[in-house]
Order: sequence, then C-alpha cells, then structure tokens
Amino acid sequence: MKMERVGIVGYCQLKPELDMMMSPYEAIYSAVRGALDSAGLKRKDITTVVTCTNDYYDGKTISNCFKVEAGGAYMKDETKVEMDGAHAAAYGQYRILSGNHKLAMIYGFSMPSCYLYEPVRILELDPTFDRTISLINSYTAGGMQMRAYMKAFGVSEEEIAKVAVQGYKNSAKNPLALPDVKKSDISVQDVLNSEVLSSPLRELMYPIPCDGATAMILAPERQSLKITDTPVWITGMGQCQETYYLGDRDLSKSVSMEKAAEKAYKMAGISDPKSEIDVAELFGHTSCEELILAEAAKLAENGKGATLLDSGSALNPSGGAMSAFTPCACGLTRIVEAAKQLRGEADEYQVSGAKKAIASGQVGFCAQNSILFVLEGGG
Amino acid sequence: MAHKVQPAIISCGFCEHASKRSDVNMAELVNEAVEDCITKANIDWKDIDAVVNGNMPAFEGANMPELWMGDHMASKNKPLLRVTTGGTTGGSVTIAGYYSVASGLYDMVLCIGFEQQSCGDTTVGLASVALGEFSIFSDLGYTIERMRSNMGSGAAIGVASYQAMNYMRRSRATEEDLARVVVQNRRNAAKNWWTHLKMPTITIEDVLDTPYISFPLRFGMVCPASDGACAMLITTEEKAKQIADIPVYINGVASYSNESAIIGIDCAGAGQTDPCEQLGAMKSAEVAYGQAGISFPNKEIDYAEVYSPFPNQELMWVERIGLFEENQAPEAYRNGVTALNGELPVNCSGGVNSTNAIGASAMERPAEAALQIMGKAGNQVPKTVHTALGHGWGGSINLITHVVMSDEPQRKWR
Amino acid sequence: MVRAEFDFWVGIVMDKFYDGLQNKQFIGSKCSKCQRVFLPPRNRCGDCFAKAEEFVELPENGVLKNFTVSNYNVTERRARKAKEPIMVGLIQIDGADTGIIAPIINISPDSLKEGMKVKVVWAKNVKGHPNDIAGFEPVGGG
Amino acid sequence: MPLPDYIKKQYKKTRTLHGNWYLMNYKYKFNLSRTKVFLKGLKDGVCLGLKCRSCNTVSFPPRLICGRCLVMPDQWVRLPETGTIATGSATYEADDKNRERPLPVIAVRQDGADTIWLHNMPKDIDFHSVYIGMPVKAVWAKERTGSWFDIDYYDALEDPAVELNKKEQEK
Repeated sequence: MKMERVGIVGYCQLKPELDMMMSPYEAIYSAVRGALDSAGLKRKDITTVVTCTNDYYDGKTISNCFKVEAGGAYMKDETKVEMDGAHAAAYGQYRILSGNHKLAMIYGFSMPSCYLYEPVRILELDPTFDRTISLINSYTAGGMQMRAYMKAFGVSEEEIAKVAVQGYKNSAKNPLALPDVKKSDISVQDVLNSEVLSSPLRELMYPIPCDGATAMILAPERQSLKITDTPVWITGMGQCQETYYLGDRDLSKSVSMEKAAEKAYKMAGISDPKSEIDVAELFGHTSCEELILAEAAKLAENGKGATLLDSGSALNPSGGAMSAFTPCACGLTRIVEAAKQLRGEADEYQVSGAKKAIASGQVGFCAQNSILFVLEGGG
Repeated sequence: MAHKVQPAIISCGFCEHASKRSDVNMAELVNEAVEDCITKANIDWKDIDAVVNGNMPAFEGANMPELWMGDHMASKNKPLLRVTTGGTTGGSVTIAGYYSVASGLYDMVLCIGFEQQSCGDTTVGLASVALGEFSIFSDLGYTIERMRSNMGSGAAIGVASYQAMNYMRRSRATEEDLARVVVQNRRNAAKNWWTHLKMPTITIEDVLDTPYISFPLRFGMVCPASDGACAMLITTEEKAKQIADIPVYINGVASYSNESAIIGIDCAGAGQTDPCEQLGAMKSAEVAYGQAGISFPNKEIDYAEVYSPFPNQELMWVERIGLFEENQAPEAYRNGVTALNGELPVNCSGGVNSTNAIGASAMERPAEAALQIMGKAGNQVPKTVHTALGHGWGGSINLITHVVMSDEPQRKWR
Repeated sequence: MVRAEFDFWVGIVMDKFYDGLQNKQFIGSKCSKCQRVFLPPRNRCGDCFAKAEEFVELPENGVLKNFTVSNYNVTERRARKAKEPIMVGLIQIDGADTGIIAPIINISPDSLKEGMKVKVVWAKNVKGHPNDIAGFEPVGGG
Repeated sequence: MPLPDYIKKQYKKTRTLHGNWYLMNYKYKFNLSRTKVFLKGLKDGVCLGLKCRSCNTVSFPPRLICGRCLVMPDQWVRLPETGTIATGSATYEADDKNRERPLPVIAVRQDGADTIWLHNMPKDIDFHSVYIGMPVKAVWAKERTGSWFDIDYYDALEDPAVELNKKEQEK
C-alpha cells in the first residue's frame, strides 16, 4: 500500500535543561511559536493541533485542558495523544491524510524537574500484581533486557559501553543536547566504571530525564511545497504494541519494532534498509535498547548492532535519547533531528549526503509499543 | 486528489455498567465490551488492524493502562493509539478511529473507551484538573477559608452550576424544567440493558425533594459515578457493506476547543465570560454539519445523543448545537418533543445523567446514536432514524467533540 | 490533599490466584485454544484471544530465566538507593509457559546464573497478597 | 428518593490491591512576572489590565499568553473599579451549618476587560438578590499587602435597569 506523502514543514526544539526556568505554558508557547516562525506561518493557518502530554507527568487530570491557549489551539480542532510525541505525529499524519486538515501542529512536552520520573513510571504497571511488588521499573527492566541481549548473541559489555560513548560524543556536537551529557572525552572504561543501576545496566548507559518541548508542523504534499522549498517527506509509518508481560517476551529482540519496521518499509517501498537508510534516529531507553531497535529495524544482523558504529547507516548522530531525554517529546525530537539531517541543517553532526532516514518513538517497558517513521529529503 | 475513504461504524459493544463492578479488574471490564462488540459484528479478532483507546487515567490511578491491558483489547502485535481528552475522551477516541480509517492506513479499527471509577478517587481526580492553578493561589494571598468557599465550586459541579445560573437567567428555565430532563433520562435508562441508574418510577417531585449541592443543582440531578466500558468497530465503506446489515457512515467529525472557563491559565482571567455561550460547541457543530452536508440540523437530524451530566447542560447543548432555537429547549421538553416517540428524540439511552463512566461516556453517545440508526438500540425509538448525532464535552467546558453519522455515505465531500 | 488512594479490584481470575497463595499453592490459568498455561493467571490469551479460565495447580519449583541485581529501590513514592542490592528474577514455574517476576533470596548476587533451579519461599503469614511470595531460593542452597 | 432499587445484580466482591498517587511529589512551575505587576497595582489601589496589541483583548487578571493571537501581551491599561457579575453560584458547605445561607461566589468582569475572575460578595448579602449582569464595585481592603484580596470584595451597585424592569412590569 503506497501512501500519500506528508511533509514536515517546520519544527522547533527548545533547549533542554535539567530544571527549566520557564513555566509549562511558556515552554509550550515558545516551542509552538518557534515552529510557526520557522515555517513562516501564522496561528490562523493551523487547522488542527495534536498535543502530547501525560496526566501523570503533569500532575493534573486532563493536562491539555489549560494548554489550549498556549498551544495555539484556541478554536482549532484539538486532541491529545497520551503516549510518545512520535505517536502524536502519527495521529497528525492520519488527520492530514484524511483530507480534512491542511496544517497540523504537533507538540510534545514534559517537565521531569516537577515530578519523579522513575516512581511515576511504576504507575504503568499491572495493578493486580506487578505494581504491588514494585520490582519492575526502568532500571530492572533495562537490566534484564541487557542481560537477555548479551546472552542471546554473546555481546560483551564493552560493545554496549561503546554505544554509550558514541552517544556522549555525538551529544557534544549537538547544540540542543543537555549540557550535562556533552562529554567529548569520555572513554569506554568510564562507562564501565560508572555505578551499577541494575546489573549489567550502568548509570552512563541510561539517559537523564530532562525538561523540554518540541513542536513540529505537518502539511499535505501540495501545501508543503508552497510553504517551504525543503520539506521533509514522511513516506512510511509503522506502529505496533507487543504484549506487556516480560515473562512472555524475548527481551533480546523487539517484536514491536520488527512489526513496525516491516510495515513502514513496505509503505515506503524500501527493500534493503541496510543500504538504503542513511540516518537512523532511534529512541532507545538504554544504550542496549538502541542496538536492539536498530537490529529490529533491519539495519544490522541480530547481535551485530554494534558494528553500525564503524560502518553502515549513521546511528543517532544527534546523540539519541542520551542527548536529551524528555518524556512525551523524545520520539518527536528524534523525528525533528532526522528531518534536520535530511535538510542539511545539522551543522557539526551532519551526515553527508543523507537522503533517507528513519526515526522511532516508544512507550512502555522495554519498548513495548514502538513506532517507526521513514523520512525522505529533497523537495 | 487521491481516493478518500468513507469510514463506517459496523458494531458497538458495551459491558454492564454499575457503581461498583467488583467482579472484574479493569482489563476484564474492557474485555467484556470488546467481546460484545466483536461477537455482534460477527468478525474474527484477527481482522482488526488497529486499536484506539482512551480513559481518564487519574480517576483510576493507572498511567497508560492500555500497556498492560493490551492483550485484553485484542491488540497484541497490532498498532495501538491512546487518546485522552478528559470528558471528551470517548468522543476523541471515536474521532481518532475515524481518522485512522479515513487516512487509508487501516481498514478495521477497534475503538475502546473505559473507566472503572470505583477503583479510585474521583474527587481528587477532578480537583487535580486545576491543582497547579490552586497551588499558585497561596502566592496570591488566598487563605484556606477563601479557597474552600471559592474553589469548592470550581470543580465540574461548580462549572455546571455557573452554567446553570446563566442558562436559567437567559431562558427563564425553572428548576422544574431541570428536574423534567432528569426524569426523562432516568426513565429511558430503565429500558436500556447496560445503564447504571435505572429508575422507571421517578417523578419530578422526587428530584426536587433532594438537597442542593451547589445552587441551583440538587443531589438528585447529578450524574452517578459508574464503572463501564464501550467498544466500537469502525471500518471502510466497502467492508462495512459486506459485514453489517445497516452500516452507519460517519460523515462529519469535529473537536474544536475554546479557552478555559472560570479559571484561566496560571490563575489569569478566564476567556469564557459566559459559560453557557459555548463558542467551541457552535463551531464544532458548524464544521461537523458542514462536512456531513447538513444545512438544517433541526430538520435533518433525527436523533441526538448529548453529553449532559447535569440537566441544565442538556437543555443548553441541544440549543447550542443547532437542534432547537435559543431558549426554546425547556418548552420542547415540556411538550415531549424529545421523548422516545417525539419528533426529535434526545438521549433515549438514558444519557450521561444516568450512566457516567467518564472515559466511556462520550463514546457511548455516538455508539448509541449509531445503534439507533441500525435499529439495534436497547431503547429503540419507534420512528426510522436516518441521521444522528453524538456529542461530548470535557475539560473546563472547553473541549467539545461532535460526530455526525447517517445511513448514507456523504458523497459530496469525497 | 497529598495523595490519591486507589483500590484496584483484582477480578475473579486473580482472586483465585490469591486464594491459592493463601494456601501456599500456585494457580495458573490455561488457554482453551493453545493450551498455554499462564502464571499469574489471566482470563484471556493474547495470541488466540480465547478465554483462559481453566485453572491449573502448579508446583513450587521453577527455572530462573533471567535476573538482574538492582541497587535502587523504586516505589510509587520515591526512587532511592537500596541498603542491599535487590535481586529480581524472572522465574518460569515448571508446567507454566510464562515467567513470573519475583525477588530472589538466600543467595549471593555473584552466584546467580540463568537456568538455575529455584523453589519458592513463602512468607511467614500468607494472607492472599502478592507479598506472600517472599522470594525464590536456589534448590539445594545454591 | 428510593435509593438502591436500581441495583439489579450483586457483583461478586473480589480482593482489592492498594495503590497511591503521591501528588505531594509534584512541583508546579509558574510565570508570575505579569501577575506581580498586577498585584503591585492592587497594592497601589489601581486595577491594571493587560492588553494584547494584536487583538485588543484586555485580560484582568493578566494573562501571560493571548490564545487568540499566540503572542505575549505587553501593554498595561488602567481599568475602572466597577464591573458586572458575569456568572455566579452558591456553595453549600459540607458540614451543613450554612445550608440556610450559602456563600455567594461570583465571577466578575471588570469594566473594560474581556475576561472574568472569581471573587466574593459581602458575607451578609442575600444570595437570591444576586443576579447575572448586576453592576458591582470593588471595595478595597483596609490594609493592602499586594495580594489578590487587596480588593476585599465586590459590593452591589444600584442598577437602573432594575427600576426600569419594575416599571415595565407595573405597566
């Protein structure tokens, strides 16, 4: 099934900070305003707004209720996706493809400085058993996933540490990375010496939740070409949710991403992702998960994900989730970073000659629900 | 222009609603509705391409519960999208289902709205709508007493009573008019199998006999808190014709949002100076009717399901969404126009006033409207329904959803 | 208003499981179509979307499928460093087809190994609660 | 009212497991830069509204963002002390003491402003005499400290429209 192309015509990513001085409404306003300005559009041009915030992350019910004005949604068709920003982008894409809307504003926002990220994630667990015993959390799930991966494919800790090091080095070049993770002189040994969160997962393999907001504007093919000379096209999208129970899943692989990628590639007409994809911006919750997702997206053989660092498609040139991990916005940021690469706007970390890129988002423990976008550059 | 897809509803399922569904957990509750829906549609669960769902998470203490409930939603290894917009969640989910099909990416989409309020603390949930706003008040010099007296009416019931005051002043509706709406809804609910408050013998006097909660709303006029779930299957025109006897085509959807009422962002002034003016509802109605090619809603709509936890809202909404002239609704209710055998039946399912499982409520409105067109509703109206409407509101009365459906596809727009 | 409290109904299937715990017994459920046995039980099989309401009594022994040793104790309230590392295991009880998450006890973290045989240790007072499973210990003391 | 006659089915009561949501762990961030100017104005006995240069909407209390234009308004305007009641309600306290005499809570639209804010009426006012559209005037607190309640309450003004209405009815 070939789908109509949807264009990314503008975006804005706020500079992430550990504790932002802005109020939530101000942050959303800045991101949305910035996106409109980057595309040279006005508020009246927007026809629909898809917001991505989470009630439990915001500490209030109906978290989009008061964000109507800040998000430019006054008297606009507004809705909220309570997942990752990338899922909101997918919903924006549905709305554009249906023909009912001509310009969709999508934003994702969260402020982990206002809440405790790890404890709030406990609320995602099955309240009839897992939540009461409180043994599953992002650390232990990440640890088990990493052990399963290492055992299944005989991968060593060093190789995964190398991915983390690459993430930090890439972040150092990214002006929109969190200042605390810009470590250009970090070594594999530093990662392996860092504190154990949950064996074998170490502190430096796990991103720091930080405040941020990202906004992106989508438009149909015809309108995109009028708005900008360099639109980035969404040519494929796939999404999948696998089962929740960790005991049912093979954690060394990601079924959700495999199915999502299969669908996205089919839609975009990509038969050999290894050679066709130039840039991969994958939202992995840990360094190890980045490899699992890359393998599930068929960029490398199972267990050979670490070879991507030396050759093949560029894996997370922006630093990935390591550079700025904002819940609710991280997936959207990945799409924006991929779009930057395709437009040639990523100065220091530009991948030369990038034509096709993929960007992913996820929610749930061990990437339970994954979404993958295939993007293509060139007006 | 590429070929556009016409989405259609083929089946709706419910679980039994009650104040405490203590025999099931959230996942099993949803499962009941999903099974009801899939069985009635007579399809295999593998035919479902994607799932859209939503609820009000803060009322149940579970963040993104669809993650662990996925297997019970027939969504294993399938795309799943979660849409939550407060009271309008169900409506937003229906609309998300519509767009999933209309985009041409999925053929058969299962929409689910659910709520198990007996697990949680609805008061805290509702208060936390503006918790951030409340926390700022101490900086502004609010004392605890002032806060209690002023903010006690700031929650949903408060917003509704402000609305009621304004509406009653405008239309000269009396408390008896409000009670009449309640009586009509609860008597209707008694004939519908899945509803919560079934009161076949209730009278206006019974309602007016209860104490005030917040002037002019009385205890007997307020919606209950229910546990329940609703599921709906949306598919393409071609498939719908094969599967269903009478497919219900969704011809217009809109969800326009207004500024918040009563409290503004960061405690600033609220933009809605009159909470019963409802620009958002009028605009949503206009857009949805426009898409569906309806020019005279009061003549063309045969049946309406309106989201009204409080009786004054039912009177207000039917006017704002163009079914009655301004201030004429109370009289229409008096004359039985909106009754089961009236000219324009409204809320024959019993409405939100009788059953309010928040995340599901706004979906039960289009679902019941669709069932009336199919002729399969629990409380079926005697006349033939061709065009029907499902409406929802939520947030600080600033989020509105509209779903207009008909037994004929709308060719003009496609 | 500092916290919202919730009481989740566990449903009939999980109620049976907790009844079992009260009698120091694992009760799983079996899919009516693919015959897979789930522990903890659920009333639906995700793969077949068929009812899984046939109850099966399961033994106390199992295999350690996966594990991790965490230095952090994360609860709904806070995430803080644990006094002692917490050993979390994914255990497949003999006769069940899915794993159950439970703590591992009576062994040093270094000697944990995948594929180890483990046996349940019940809490002193069993009262039909998830915490009735005090943990799993290696068969023969590790 | 006959209560539980609608409960048809007794559902089996299963166990419950407890869960919490610790709202005290949350912080809420605000931008009070506009509100501070407004509060300073109240301290000086001046009602300041914030005007959006793009759509001329005046907000009182000031809004950080004008949702209609998506800009940050920055023009301060002085507003009169009078206003009208935009909407109102009466709260009944849970402890039943004030059932006879509920507390009126009103939302006032200051003259010249386009937004409303919640405020109080004097305690001895009869709630049934309050109506929507009633003109009111701000009464300043004795000691002004730069808080929301430097305007202590809004007092009713004489409404010429009421007299007119009465005459109409007499006719």
